[in-house]
Amino acid sequence: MNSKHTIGVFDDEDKLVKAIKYLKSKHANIKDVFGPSTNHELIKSLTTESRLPYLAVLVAAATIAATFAFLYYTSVIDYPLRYGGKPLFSFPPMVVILFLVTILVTGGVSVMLFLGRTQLFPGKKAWIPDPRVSDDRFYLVMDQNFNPEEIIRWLREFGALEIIETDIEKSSIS
Amino acid sequence: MHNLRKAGKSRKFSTTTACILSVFVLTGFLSLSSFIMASHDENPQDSIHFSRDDLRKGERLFKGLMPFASGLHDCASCHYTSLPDTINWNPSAYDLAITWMNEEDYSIREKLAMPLGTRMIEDHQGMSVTAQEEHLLHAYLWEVARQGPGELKAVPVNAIIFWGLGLLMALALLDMLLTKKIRSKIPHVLIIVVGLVVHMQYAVAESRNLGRTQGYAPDQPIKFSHLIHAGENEIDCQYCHSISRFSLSGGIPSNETCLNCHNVIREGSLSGRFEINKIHQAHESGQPISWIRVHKLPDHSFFNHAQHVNVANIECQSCHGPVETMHLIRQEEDLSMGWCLSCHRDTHVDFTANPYYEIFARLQELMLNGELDAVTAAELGGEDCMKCHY
Amino acid sequence: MKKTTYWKSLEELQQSTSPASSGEDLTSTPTPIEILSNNENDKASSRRDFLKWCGISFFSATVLSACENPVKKAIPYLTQPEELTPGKAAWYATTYQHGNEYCPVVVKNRDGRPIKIEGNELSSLTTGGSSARAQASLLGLYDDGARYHHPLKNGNKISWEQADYEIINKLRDISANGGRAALVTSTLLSPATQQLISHVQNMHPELEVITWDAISYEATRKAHIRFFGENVFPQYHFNKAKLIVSFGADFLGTWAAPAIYAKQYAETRKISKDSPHMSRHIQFESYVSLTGANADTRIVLKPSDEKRFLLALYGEMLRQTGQDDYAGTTISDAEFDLKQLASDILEANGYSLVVCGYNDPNCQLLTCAINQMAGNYGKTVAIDNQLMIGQANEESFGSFIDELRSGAYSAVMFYNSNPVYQHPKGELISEALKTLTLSISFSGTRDETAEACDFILPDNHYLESWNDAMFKEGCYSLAQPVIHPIFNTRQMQDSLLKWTGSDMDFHAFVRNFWTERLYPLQTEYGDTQGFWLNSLQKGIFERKAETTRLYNANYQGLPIAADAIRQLISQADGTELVIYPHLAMHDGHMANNPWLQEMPDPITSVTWDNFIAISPAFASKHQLRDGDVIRLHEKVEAPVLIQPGIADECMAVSTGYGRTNAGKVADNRGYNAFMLTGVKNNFRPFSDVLASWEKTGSGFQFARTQTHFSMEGRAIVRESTLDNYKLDPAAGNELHAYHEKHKLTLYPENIYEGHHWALMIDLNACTGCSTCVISCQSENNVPVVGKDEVRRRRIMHWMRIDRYYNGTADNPGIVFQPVMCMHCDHAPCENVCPVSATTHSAEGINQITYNRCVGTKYCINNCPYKVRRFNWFAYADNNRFDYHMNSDMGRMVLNPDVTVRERGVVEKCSFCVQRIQDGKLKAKKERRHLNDGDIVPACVQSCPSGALVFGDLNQKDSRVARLIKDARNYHLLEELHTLPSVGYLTKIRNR
Amino acid sequence: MISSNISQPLVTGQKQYGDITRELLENTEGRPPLWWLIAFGLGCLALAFGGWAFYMSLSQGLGTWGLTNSVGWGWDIINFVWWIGIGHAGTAFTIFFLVFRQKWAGSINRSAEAMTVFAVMCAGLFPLIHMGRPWLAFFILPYPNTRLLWVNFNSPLFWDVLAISTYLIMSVTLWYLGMVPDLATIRDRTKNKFKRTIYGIFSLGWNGSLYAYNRYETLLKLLGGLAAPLVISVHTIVALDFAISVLPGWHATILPPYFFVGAIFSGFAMVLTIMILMRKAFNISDYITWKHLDNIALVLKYGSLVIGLAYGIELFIAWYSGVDYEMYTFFNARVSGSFSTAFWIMVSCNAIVPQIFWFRKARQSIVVLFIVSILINVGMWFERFVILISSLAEDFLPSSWTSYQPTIVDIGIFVGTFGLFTVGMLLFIKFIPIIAINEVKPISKEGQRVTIKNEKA
Repeated sequence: MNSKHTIGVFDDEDKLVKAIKYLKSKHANIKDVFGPSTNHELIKSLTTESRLPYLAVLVAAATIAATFAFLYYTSVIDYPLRYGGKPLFSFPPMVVILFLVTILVTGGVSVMLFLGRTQLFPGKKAWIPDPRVSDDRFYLVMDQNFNPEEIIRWLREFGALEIIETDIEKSSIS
Repeated sequence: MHNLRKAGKSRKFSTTTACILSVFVLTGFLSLSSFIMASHDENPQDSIHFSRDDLRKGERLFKGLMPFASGLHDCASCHYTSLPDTINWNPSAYDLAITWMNEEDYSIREKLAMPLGTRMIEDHQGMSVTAQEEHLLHAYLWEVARQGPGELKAVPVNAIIFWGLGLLMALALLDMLLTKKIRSKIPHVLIIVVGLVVHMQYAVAESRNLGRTQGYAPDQPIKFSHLIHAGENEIDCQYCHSISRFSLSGGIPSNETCLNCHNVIREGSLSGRFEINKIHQAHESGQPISWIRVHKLPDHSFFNHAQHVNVANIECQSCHGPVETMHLIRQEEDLSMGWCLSCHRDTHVDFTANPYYEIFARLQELMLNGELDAVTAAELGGEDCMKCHY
Repeated sequence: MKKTTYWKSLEELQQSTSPASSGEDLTSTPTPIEILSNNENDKASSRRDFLKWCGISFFSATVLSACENPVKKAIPYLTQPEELTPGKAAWYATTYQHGNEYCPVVVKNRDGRPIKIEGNELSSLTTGGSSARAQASLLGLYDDGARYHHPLKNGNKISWEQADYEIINKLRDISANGGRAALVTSTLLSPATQQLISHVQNMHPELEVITWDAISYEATRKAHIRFFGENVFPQYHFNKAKLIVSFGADFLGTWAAPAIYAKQYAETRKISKDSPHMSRHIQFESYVSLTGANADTRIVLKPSDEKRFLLALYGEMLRQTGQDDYAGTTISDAEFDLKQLASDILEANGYSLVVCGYNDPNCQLLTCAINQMAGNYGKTVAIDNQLMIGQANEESFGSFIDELRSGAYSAVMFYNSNPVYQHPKGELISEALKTLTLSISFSGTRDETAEACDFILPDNHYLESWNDAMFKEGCYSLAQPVIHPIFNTRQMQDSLLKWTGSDMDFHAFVRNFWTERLYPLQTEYGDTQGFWLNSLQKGIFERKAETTRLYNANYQGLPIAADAIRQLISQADGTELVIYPHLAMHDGHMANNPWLQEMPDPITSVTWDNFIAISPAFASKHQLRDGDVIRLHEKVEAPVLIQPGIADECMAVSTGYGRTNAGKVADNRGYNAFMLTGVKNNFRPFSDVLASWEKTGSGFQFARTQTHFSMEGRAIVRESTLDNYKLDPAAGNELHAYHEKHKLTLYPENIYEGHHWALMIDLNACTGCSTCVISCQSENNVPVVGKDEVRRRRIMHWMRIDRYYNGTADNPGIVFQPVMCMHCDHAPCENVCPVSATTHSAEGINQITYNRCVGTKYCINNCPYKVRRFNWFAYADNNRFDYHMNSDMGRMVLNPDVTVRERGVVEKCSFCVQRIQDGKLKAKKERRHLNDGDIVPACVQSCPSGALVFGDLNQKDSRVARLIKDARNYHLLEELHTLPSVGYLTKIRNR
Repeated sequence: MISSNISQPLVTGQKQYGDITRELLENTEGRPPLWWLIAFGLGCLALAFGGWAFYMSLSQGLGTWGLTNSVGWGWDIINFVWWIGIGHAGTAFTIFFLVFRQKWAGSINRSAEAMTVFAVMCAGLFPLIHMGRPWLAFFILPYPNTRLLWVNFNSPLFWDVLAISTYLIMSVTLWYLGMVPDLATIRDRTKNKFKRTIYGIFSLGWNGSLYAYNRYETLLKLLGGLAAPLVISVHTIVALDFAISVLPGWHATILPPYFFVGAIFSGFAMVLTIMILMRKAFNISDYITWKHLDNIALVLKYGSLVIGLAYGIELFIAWYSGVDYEMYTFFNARVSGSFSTAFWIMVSCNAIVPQIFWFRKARQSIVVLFIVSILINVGMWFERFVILISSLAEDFLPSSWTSYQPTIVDIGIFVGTFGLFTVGMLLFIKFIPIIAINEVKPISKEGQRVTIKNEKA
């Protein structure tokens, strides 16, 4: 299902940030911003903090528990072999292994979570409003549900270089 | 503006695809090389005193494609022309051929006229061949002896499934990316996922079984039935395999051991005289019988029969399976290290009866006090590497 | 794919015993039972390689279902021989002998194949000890490259019948024409053979027997003739001596009967709190011998000075016994306190022993006299029940050569004798042989003399032969074949019997000899059959009669002898040469034995070569460095090796190398020191020869197994003196108590429920003879790696003899230390293996699982003792390592109970776990306790001096359990807290 | 460490975003220059030599190497540790940038990460081929099998395998994720259909959405946070290979920190070498400014001090412990014995030469920087040589003391890894922007702001 969108084209993050802040204060429905790079302010102006780190902590905790159980099972219960007079379950080596496995699994799962949540995968056909968004232009995409004329005016005011109105399929932008 | 639907349909060549393809190519290559390695060289050699026509006619006669003058319709229905995979109590064509090759001036006509033993008499009642037919049969048997036993062509079910699935996956991938005959992507993905899972499972199973021969039951030079000997006649295992009590080797009995009984018992209930004759033949010719080894451990594993049979009193059947129910001996267990270990972990040692074990003073005391019910082999060091590998 | 046939397993090994694989017709032998053959040998192995590679690819496995496993066949006996149980070892007693060498042995036979030689414990002479050479002689059996496979005439194959026919005819002609024939042999220890030869001589009076030894002990006999009027080589009782004085006699290494002397010597060196007595051993010598290294006091003298000392000692003895000193030589106190020594000898009151190693009748006569004056005859030396060695006659051999060259002989036969190689006039002999009507060599292996003969009628290997031996009068041993002749060979004795027209074979001859001659000497067995069978079983028959007698000496010859020695000394000027038998090579007849070639010389640690040893002072004086090649006497060119402890102005060379026609292993390796020997007054003295030499300017690289000789002040070999030991048994071992007291560990104590194996090594009894090294190699299928690899320090021996020097470079103290895996309870190697290939067993063994090992070599690095070995290459079936493991025949020597290791895995001493398993199983089968001494690893078994003791620490009364509590016990590098299961007893010197 | 100096712009030249894109994509869009082709050819040659050596050791056995019964590890593990050490710098830069917010690291971390990836690949080869039976390398993985056998978790080699693979995975992930927006830029700019498809696949459909950027930044920081202890742990574990053992000179608690500092040190030196070469090859001196080189030089200077301190402490502890074996190894084998040449090369290259960076002039001379960076890597190689060989060749029992000489195969494998590294880096240069465009853009903006501020001031 397609719907009409208004797009403001910017070439400067600072102007864009101001525009976003203003539009947000006016409760304009900003769909997304596309750009070649970003900075902290720009991100903060539009989005809320990602919850990825919290998930990562959970994953890490689970990994530690599972790895510990695995190590204990293999070296004490399943096939207890003696090495150089050490106790069957010697803790120091386990610390090293737990540490590394946790990092590996947490890192891996985090990347997976990110790719899944952001719906990125190899071979995905990227939807981009314009090739220049990966070069030197920032595209501010707005829903036309909110008074379009006013938006165009505001965008002009905040220094948009161009303003485009177009049809976009809804699912292509989050 | 971009049409997103269209974009979704555009050609994709993902890394997964690349992976699958490379795996496919790799397996193909390896399988090809393995087939090449497994193929046998054959030495084509022309017949010496039989014409090709004789050979052809003889074969047709033997297989019943050409009638005998006497009305006997064929030989092959009883005497298989290829080595059977299950036990067939009649001698196969090859068996007959090599047996007779060793005899001077053998004559099929004579053998039919004067059958040996009750079985042969019963089975060959009223059969006769003419001199011409005999010549043709001789020709055929000569050819059979020369060519050796036919290789049994097992149907490679697994390979068919493996390659079939591979083909299906390739097609699915091709369709998904290029031809797009089927609109929905679900079948494609399903086929590829299922295919990958099956392939993986094969790979795991086969790599586990690398070098293993569980279920191996080759044809033996003599159709010896453990069922008849150990089962029906209840001969003790160690009557024949006596050295298993004293030696690391299980001990395949010498020809002489067979003759202990078969000096008297000259005819078997199933195979008549033919198979038992082989023992006598070996005895006369001095050529020992080349049995095919069934239970093979890797070179680096030392297994001592005496330890298990004599000391531990383990039943032969625990490792060799229900031998007394098998006509043809078969490798019942996989003989993997895990299989050995689990037995060592579970088997209780006869700890108090053998004074040797008194060296385990602490355990003996616990046992006496009733604090310990039983001791497993593993607890006495049965899990040590150097119990088997040295 | 390359053809590789590994045959690690029992099955494959058994296959190799199949007669077919030897390519010879052995139909008359019992076919080994259960020849499990691999009918697709090539294909199977290539498939195995293929599978190995497939292991890399996970997915490839899928299609391997099409690959069937190779078909293996199991071929049982037609008729199982009674004495043979497949898979079970049988032991047969026999005797190793060659010339003066002798060792009663038992041979381990598995499925028809001899695979291990061990000393016969029933012999009172060796009591189970053996020598490296006896151990290694096994490999000669399977040396298909060096052994003659069939009789040869002028290099062409000939049948026995044809050869017999031709030879008998020729002999008849010679006899008819009044020609002379000679049989040249080394000392014959076999009474039956001697009888046979005299029997032949009776029939053919034209046959002369000329006995000649490359390494001769003739002078000792000559001296005894002069002194006592009896032609004997006395028996020495080192075990009874309190003071041993040796003048250049390497009685622990190569002189006379080292295995027997080592056992006797060790008896006087084993010391405990209860009997803190040990012999004092003073060695005068010019080169560094094994005996010198073990001596309490070692005096370095050049050969002429040794004689001077001997003479002076005799003079001193004369003076101290109040006689006229006609020796006319004195030694200043600054050189050595001979007065003290002479009075010590006299004080010992018959319990001293002076031996002399020179093959010089004058010196031997002096030695006899000294012993007689000290009252040693009858106590530590005896001429009754003499040793039968040294029957050679250099004089008759000298005239033989002359007559041979003058054409006086028509026929010559050689048995156990290789004068072309071993005699300086070898080339002349070789030339003269070509002119003879008939020349025959009975040599079983290729040698230089055989190549010069018309007929080569190969003798059986001794393991294929019937024979007997009498090393000491009254001590007989039997030799029986333990395998049917592998090649188309025939015993020399059988040949002689055949030519004399006898239809008897030597088996019957020996049997008759024993039942007729020896049976009456005993009372134990009432019938000849019982006697024969029991002798066969034991291998030994000993007449128990030791007699006492009076020793009436004749001193008349001594002044002349003294004069002769004085003259000899006065002639000696400048650099001298001493020639000694190499410990491993001896007279060189086993030079083609790769085990012996790779056995590091315990003194120099050199393998694969001999050398000219010079002292550091000599080297610096003449600016020689290790490996500089010099030319000696314009005859031989050889590299020098700087060896601390050699007399200055002296060069020491060893025999046994420089073979030119012995086989691929030995040919052109080293140089032939026999070329440097001269004949003086009808003796070959092996010294005194003035060496003219020059540098050639070229260099040479030795393959040494040890290059650093100092202990760097570390307490590795702990040493003390007898006086200190008497004060405190822990003398020299104070560190042990210190470390025991201060040890700390985080780990719980190891608990061994059943057995806890341990090995104790008495450094005081260990002579460094290296028998254990070869025994271990033979038992454990240790590969030979060749000179290049040894030079890269990659020798594979599981046990080694470390040798350290202390003191000065002119005359260093020398200590030996056998080192094998210590089986540490806290093994550093075990922790670091990532794949669990090396773990600790419940019996305290440090296990290495070859099939699990991936070869990270981390364990090698982390082993403080560096006893782990890595298979750098495939040593089996690899043309690059063309020693015994590269041919089907050579591989027959492999022990089927030990895996042949693959390339890329780590291996090490396993405490002979196969023997432990076997011993335990035996006890279990017999439902009895495992007794101390039931399990004997190969090294322990072979040790002639009993320096190694193996057992179970958990058995409270076992010998190891007692020894480990001894105050002398310490562990190597115990400060590392590795808790080894191997303990050493400190070395105590009596000085 | 060094705090970024706000008063100086990190990207000079007043660039617009478009300029930056164009300038930094030059290497991927143009034809490869001649020097690239020559270098690539040389790299391939080296790789071929390495391939031959690899084949030799695989087909003949490790006997083709110079190892002995006592020296079980030689050039293989020296090179392994050396490459792993070099590999540390890339991730360190990423961590500086992501975790410590060192903006100056932003323009270096892409190449540094690439260097890490290829160095770790080179390093990772050695544990594999130093095995006697590499075809059984899977034995080292604890997977359920029919042998019912697991692995030895006590072994530092197992930790090593785990650490190296984790490290490789993490650094490849960081490197790759960091370049996704840049790959998208190439995808969008290219006219070549094939190139667009390939870059399309690898850019994962990135479209520069701010929501994606939000998560992306969070993820990178998270991974950076995970990588920070990982970097420290990897070389610590490599050091534990030695420290866990009993050998004199290996068995020391100082080894982990000492190895880690050494790794950062050698890694930074290698980064410096590569940066100097890249500055020479490409027109990127506006992005990698004197400021960057100066910062690296300062890190090297302090790293050198720490290394020097570590050397001193090792010697001191050997003496202070009073253990004969330690004393011998350090004073008789290393300082004055068979290994003194290597030891003094190591000390002079690592502890003495970098002190030249106390002088500003030296820090600003390309020639000095280049020579010193090379010398440091030579010195670090010798450090590993000294540690490994001297301890193994002359350990406890003098009877087993040996010397050690590498063979042509040893050398071949080392050269081969150089080939692999060179070829890898050259391919990286050809196909991937050498400086992270999306990260440099805001930095340049900031720099412009700073410049304006400075001008105003």
